Amino acid sequence: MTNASNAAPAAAQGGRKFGDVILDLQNISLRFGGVKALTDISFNIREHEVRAIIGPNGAGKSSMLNVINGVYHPQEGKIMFRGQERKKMEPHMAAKQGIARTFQNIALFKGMSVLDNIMTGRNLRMKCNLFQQALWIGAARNEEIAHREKVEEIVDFLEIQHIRKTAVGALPYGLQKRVDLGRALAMEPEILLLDEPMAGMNVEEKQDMCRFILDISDQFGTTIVLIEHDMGVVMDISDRVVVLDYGKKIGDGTPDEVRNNQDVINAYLGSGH
Amino acid sequence: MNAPNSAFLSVNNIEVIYNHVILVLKGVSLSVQEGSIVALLGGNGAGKTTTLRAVSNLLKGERGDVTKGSVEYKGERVEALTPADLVKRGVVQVMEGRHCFGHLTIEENLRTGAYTRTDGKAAVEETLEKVYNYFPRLKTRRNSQAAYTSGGEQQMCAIGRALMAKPKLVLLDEPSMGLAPLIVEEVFEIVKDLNTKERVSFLLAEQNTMVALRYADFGYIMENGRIVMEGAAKDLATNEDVKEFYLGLSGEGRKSFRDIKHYRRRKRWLS
Amino acid sequence: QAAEQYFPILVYRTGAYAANGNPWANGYVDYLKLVNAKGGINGVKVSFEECETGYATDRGVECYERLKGKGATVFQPLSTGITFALTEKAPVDKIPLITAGYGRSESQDGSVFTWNFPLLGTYWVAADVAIQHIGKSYGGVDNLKGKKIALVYHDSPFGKEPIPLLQERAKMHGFDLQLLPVAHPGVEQKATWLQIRRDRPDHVLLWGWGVMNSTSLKEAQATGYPREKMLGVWWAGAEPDVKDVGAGAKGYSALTLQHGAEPNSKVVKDILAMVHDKGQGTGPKDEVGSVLYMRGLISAMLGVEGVAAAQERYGKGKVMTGEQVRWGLENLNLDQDKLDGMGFAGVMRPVQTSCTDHMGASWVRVHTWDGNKWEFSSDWYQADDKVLRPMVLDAASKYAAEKNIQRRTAEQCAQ
Amino acid sequence: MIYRENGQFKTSYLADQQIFTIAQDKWFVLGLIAFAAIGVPFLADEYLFRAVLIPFLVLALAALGVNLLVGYCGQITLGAGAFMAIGAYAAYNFMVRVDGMPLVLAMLLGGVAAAGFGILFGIPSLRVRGLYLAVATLAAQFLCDWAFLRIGWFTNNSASGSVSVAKLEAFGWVINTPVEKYLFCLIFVVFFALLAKNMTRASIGRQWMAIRDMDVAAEVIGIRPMYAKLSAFAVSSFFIGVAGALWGFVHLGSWEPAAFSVDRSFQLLFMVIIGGMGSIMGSFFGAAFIVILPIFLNQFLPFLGGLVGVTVSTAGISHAEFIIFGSLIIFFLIVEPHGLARLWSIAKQKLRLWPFPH
Amino acid sequence: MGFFIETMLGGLMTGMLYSLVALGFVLIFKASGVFNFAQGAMVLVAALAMARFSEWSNAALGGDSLFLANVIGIIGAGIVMFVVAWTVERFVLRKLVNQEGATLLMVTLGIAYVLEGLGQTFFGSEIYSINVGMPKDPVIMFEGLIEGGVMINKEDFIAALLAAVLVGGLTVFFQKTSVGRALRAVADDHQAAQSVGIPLNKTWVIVWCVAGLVALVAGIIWGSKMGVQFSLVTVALRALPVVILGGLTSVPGAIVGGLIIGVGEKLSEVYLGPYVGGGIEIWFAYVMALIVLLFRPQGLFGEKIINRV
Ligand SMILES: Nc1ncnc2c1ncn2[C@@H]1O[C@H](COP(=O)(O)OP(=O)(O)OP(=O)(O)O)[C@@H](O)[C@H]1O
Ligand SMILES: Nc1ncnc2c1ncn2[C@@H]1O[C@H](COP(=O)(O)OP(=O)(O)OP(=O)(O)O)[C@@H](O)[C@H]1O
Ligand SMILES: [Mg+2]
Ligand SMILES: [Mg+2]
Repeated sequence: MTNASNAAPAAAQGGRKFGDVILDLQNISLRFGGVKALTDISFNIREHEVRAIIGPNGAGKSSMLNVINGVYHPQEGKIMFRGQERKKMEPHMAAKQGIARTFQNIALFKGMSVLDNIMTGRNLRMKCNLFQQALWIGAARNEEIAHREKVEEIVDFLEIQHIRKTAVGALPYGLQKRVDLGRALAMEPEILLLDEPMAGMNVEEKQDMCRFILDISDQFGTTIVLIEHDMGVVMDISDRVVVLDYGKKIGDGTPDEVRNNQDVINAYLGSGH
Repeated sequence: MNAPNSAFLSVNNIEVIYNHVILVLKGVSLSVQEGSIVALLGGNGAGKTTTLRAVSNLLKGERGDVTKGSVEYKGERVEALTPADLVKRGVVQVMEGRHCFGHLTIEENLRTGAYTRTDGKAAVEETLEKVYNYFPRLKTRRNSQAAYTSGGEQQMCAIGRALMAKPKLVLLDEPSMGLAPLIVEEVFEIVKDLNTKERVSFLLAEQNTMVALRYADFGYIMENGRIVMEGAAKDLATNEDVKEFYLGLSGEGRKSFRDIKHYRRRKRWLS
Repeated sequence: QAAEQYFPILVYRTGAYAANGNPWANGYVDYLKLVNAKGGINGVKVSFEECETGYATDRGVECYERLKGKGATVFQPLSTGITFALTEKAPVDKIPLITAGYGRSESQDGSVFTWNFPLLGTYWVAADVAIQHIGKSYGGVDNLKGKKIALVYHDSPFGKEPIPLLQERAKMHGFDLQLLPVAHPGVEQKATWLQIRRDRPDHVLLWGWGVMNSTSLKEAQATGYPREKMLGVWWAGAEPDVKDVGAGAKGYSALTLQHGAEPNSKVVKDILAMVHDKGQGTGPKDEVGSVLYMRGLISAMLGVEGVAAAQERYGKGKVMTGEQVRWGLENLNLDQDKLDGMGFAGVMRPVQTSCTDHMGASWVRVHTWDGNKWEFSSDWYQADDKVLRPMVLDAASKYAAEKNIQRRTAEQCAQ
Repeated sequence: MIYRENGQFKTSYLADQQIFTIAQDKWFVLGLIAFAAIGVPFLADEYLFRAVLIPFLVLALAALGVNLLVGYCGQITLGAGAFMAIGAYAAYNFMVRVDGMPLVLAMLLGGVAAAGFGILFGIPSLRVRGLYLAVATLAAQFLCDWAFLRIGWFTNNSASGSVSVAKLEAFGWVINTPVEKYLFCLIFVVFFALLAKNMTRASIGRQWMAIRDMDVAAEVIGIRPMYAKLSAFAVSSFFIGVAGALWGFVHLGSWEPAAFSVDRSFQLLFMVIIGGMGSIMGSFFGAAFIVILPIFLNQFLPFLGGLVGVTVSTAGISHAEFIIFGSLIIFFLIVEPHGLARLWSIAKQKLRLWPFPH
Repeated sequence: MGFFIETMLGGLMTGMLYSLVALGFVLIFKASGVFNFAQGAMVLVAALAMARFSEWSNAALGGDSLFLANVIGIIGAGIVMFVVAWTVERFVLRKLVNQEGATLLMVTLGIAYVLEGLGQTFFGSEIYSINVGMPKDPVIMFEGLIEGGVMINKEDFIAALLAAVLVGGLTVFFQKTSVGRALRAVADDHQAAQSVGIPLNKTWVIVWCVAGLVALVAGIIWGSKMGVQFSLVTVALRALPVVILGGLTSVPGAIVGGLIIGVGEKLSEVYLGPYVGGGIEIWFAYVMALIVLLFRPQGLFGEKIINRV
């Protein structure tokens, strides 16, 4: 692993090691017509950390994720990926670079089974061409089996064996969220962006989800960017937190620092926390 | 047909089947007293949404059918009514997953909420102002197309839209989902407010058990298409099982999400 | 089964061309009923069955396959597209095709197209006569030099058939041929008629079918093109084509496939008396004798006569097979006496086929719409064999080469 | 419990990736194919072959192609007829212009030509979607209608614009009788159906479906929309093109552009929707429904009329056919909006539960 | 010059007639998200009903008052269109709430078949005529200004005016009234619309009625132009490029689209056609629409296609 000594602020917590800055966002501004979704936002993400983004509704959190994985193109600002500036970025290129994500309004492939949904996540790693696939000859078949094994690991990991073959459209919301996560995981990403993965879950399910996230982080060393409104979750599992409000950054630091930041309390947390 | 039924809304032993083959509700009964807030709790896939749809008659569009049991609202059987009839009688559902009209602006969305009202323009404007007061964020975004607003804004819009109908009974499906903590509190405050001031009753399906039980008068816990526990909200909140599985509180108070054991056995009431 | 001669009838009574298909079919059926009322073909009763094609080729092929199995001995597809498809199948199934007034023009050459019978006329005949008729109005075809003739045609094989012949004639006489295709079904012709208004051709030939015809006439009226200068093919010269235009079509002329509207002919009177008055009429009574009704009637008569001719050779009073009927059609000899005897006096001229000539006649007249009815307005014409023959031979040979068909020799013909 | 899958356990992923994971299905379909290849030739008469079975097979193949594009990739097209035409005319030109061109190769090349144009006309799909795309594909349809009618080269300068093919021969097998033609088509259809099934259960099929269900999400997980959409257009047009060649060469023998008119395009789309979008089986159901039902009605109605003692006129039959056909479409869609294939699988599910409800 | 103007005018007026049919599509799509392929059949049935009712009334009353016959015809046809709308809602749409676009489209196809069959059964499949007293002969104007003058077709001109008025009214209705808003909501999300109490049933009957009346107007105009007969259904095919060019959801789009397509196809046919053999107007219209879509995928005035995660 890379040298973790350059004073990663939250390194102490949980005893895990953080690496270098993997993604550095500099002065990002994003506008939609008159709506300023993001204004001059800078922050960075280090390898292996769990980075949370919080903020009131409409603060621009989801937009931030969309910028990171190339769905939105900021009018201003630079994104450095592993020290290199990312130029024009389309979502599928971001995927190639190892950035995966889940969606706030679940964006699963409704007509496909759980297994197929997760299999699509393996797409980038499948190499057989169309003809081989059409004829289903050796290579294509072996590849399919090999990836299927990977996917089954993920299915086991997320404990969704029983719904493997169900069409995702008919699943309850919470399970859909889990499949969404599975699909992203199947990409074996370096950076995993999670947009409110725990919305619509009860505590028990949230606990499960947290466990998955932490396990992913521990077992695969994946860097995780997390948007979540449940402060209990955010404060417990994240290493560093960025706070946005009306498209502006109003806080950045460890959970404790953020929790005590007066701006953040006013804009978002309220006094209850 | 005026059998004195103390319940405002009563759901009697309903069974729901999707697509002719998938049996989802296996005999659910519950009731809502006038002017009360009733919480419907339960894990993913327990059937909360389905129950609400059965009440508001929005099952048809999902190819679901109520095959047994009955639903009575103010003593009237309502299974055969259209959703629009129900709205006219004051039963409005806020659907899970927002379902705003993407091409309409926020304000147009809200105004469609008042479609069934006949009490005049001024009254509608008044309610609109009230909704804007509840959700100032909506006011600033009033002219954006709903599809382009953030998830939370859409959730507010959906709730606001239901309030525009001046309902008697609101079926709230996961109102807190995707809302910032402050707003969640606000939404429940609004619920409480409407409940006390205007005697609007609420049946809310909610995952955020903690908050739900705090505001509700009565609660039902569903699992696997059945009601497995019911009781006054206060009692439920202190029930040990509920505490452990729905509130995440074990003997020594809330545990950190970081310290969850990897393998636990969960107690099931039924299976 | 009982000894009945079976006649399949491919018709279209619905869809875009129903208005034209209906009277044709009614005439066809009524004639067969008349034959039965008169005792059948030398005592052989006729049975028949309709099948709806909707003017669509694949439906037509399906009808053909279905009805041929029931003992059909002659088919009349009533659609150029279906004719093309059946031309491939008929030789295999040994069932002759009658395409009276439509179909492929080169199929006149019976030594190549053994099973096709474009009786009474092909589009090349029509085109040839059309030019003769227009030429006559200038005192002879030679005076056509420098004139401009526009062909407004249904953009399909049907509409395209006359083009080679017209081009040939244009070369011969030095007139200018302007081609203006109209897309199926022909309801939008504004651009076409604007072009006509701009270029002011001396004459317009109308090669349409169904709604295209009335639309053309209406557009002509709307753009002020004189209807007197318009000449239609025989599929553009019936009541449905002008009825809805009424006075707007006054002066418009069309070729006839020998007959026009013949309410006073004997055969029509027979039908009224022996079929309609017995309550067995197929369509409305006032339609009997109208142009397309007559076309159907005559088509049926040709089929029946083919059978009768076959019986002459293979045994009177017997049911003929497809092959036998083919022989009959190839040796058809309807002289004027015979036609008159059958009630076609004044309606038709003699038809005589042979191995090399499957058409049998190329008599054409012109009739004109006077605002209420069609009136004959010309003498009899015949297509010019000097123009027609080489073209037919050429095209037939090309087809034979493509298909690897040996032209029948004189001996084979004699069989 | 007729339809019983208990006790069928899969022990490897290979087994689980089979085309039919349930033995009954597998035997049923294999049996069906065997019956089609061996039994049917003894049972059916010429009419059935020429007027029903051959058109059914060919159109099922075309519907399969359309289904790959519409059902699997979600790109609604109304230009299928055009691609059939391209396949047919290209194959025709290969046959006429290249000496000694083998029939099967010409047909496949026809398919390739169609695939090429498929890609070309698929380009708008990168920007235009849904119904807009559907209507836009009509541009391909009308352009092709026009070109084949008007550009003499395509029809080898045939005066009438109608072309016909000479003898059919493949690998020394002279295809003459209806049975032979039927078997020839059957081979194509089975082979292509297998290809289609393979593609749809492999990565490419999942890419298509992903694009169909949620294109932005698909892109986010690394699916290139351009590749997925254009490959769907290419593959689908290839299938349709081959079907077009079969339609012209084997079914019609001689054809004019009207054989591939916009009506055909609509017809193919109906087949897919009625049969079931995103289902191989559905393409067959749809083709059967649309090809066979009108023919059946056409013959059944007079019979029915005869029973109650009325003779129904041809026009009456046709109108009734329209009405009944339309009503049945409506009826089936109301019963199951996802098409006959879904209805079939629900029936199977019920059988599985039978005799115990739920 | 005179000819160019004539071609333009011809195009504009044909365009207006296309708009009228396109309008039917737009109305139903906008208000229910259904792409109504039965629009062509509705035009046919409306025109057939109109033609036959006036014919029968003439026969029954023995009179030959054009006015009376037409009034009876219009009323009769209007009733027929209402029955159609009500039946369609009651027996079809009601059962298909919240289904996908493709399913709904297919179902309208079924409706088209049924309408075509029933229409021809009741009203016959011959050619009938509608005579609302539109003048048929051309007038030549501006003879002083331009050589040969400019020929204008009065019938087309009146028809175009009528279409314009209709479209104008409907635009206002959709954009400005609360019913219009509700209709747009239904198109976005059937279920959500139900949940706020919009009665889908009633709205659908209303919309289909309005679309039926639009079809009636289109049927009268087209029918008096080309005779009432089956081919009327094919007018729908010519209106499709208009619909997508203008935008599926835009009433004014239907007008502008119609004008553009009308002019474009006539000019292309007249000036380009002769070089390539003619008959290009149909595909030219579609290609034109396609090109516009490449730049504006939602058509000129359509609502922006929302595409976000
Ligand atoms: N349209 C549908 N078709 C088939 N099955 C469905 C459909 N909708 C829901 N179900 C099934 O019904 C069951 C109950 O679902 P429901 O949505 O009511 O649960 P829920 O309690 O609301 O869950 P969540 O908290 O995740 O929203 C689930 O197993 C789900 O798979
Ligand atoms: N494609 C878009 N077009 C126009 N406005 C947009 C678009 N995407 C986002 N916005 C606007 O940008 C702002 C930020 O939206 P975003 O979805 O990022 O919020 P968020 O922080 O994720 O909120 P929430 O917690 O409610 O999900 C919102 O006001 C939204 O309306
Ligand atoms: Mg968000
Ligand atoms: Mg739910």
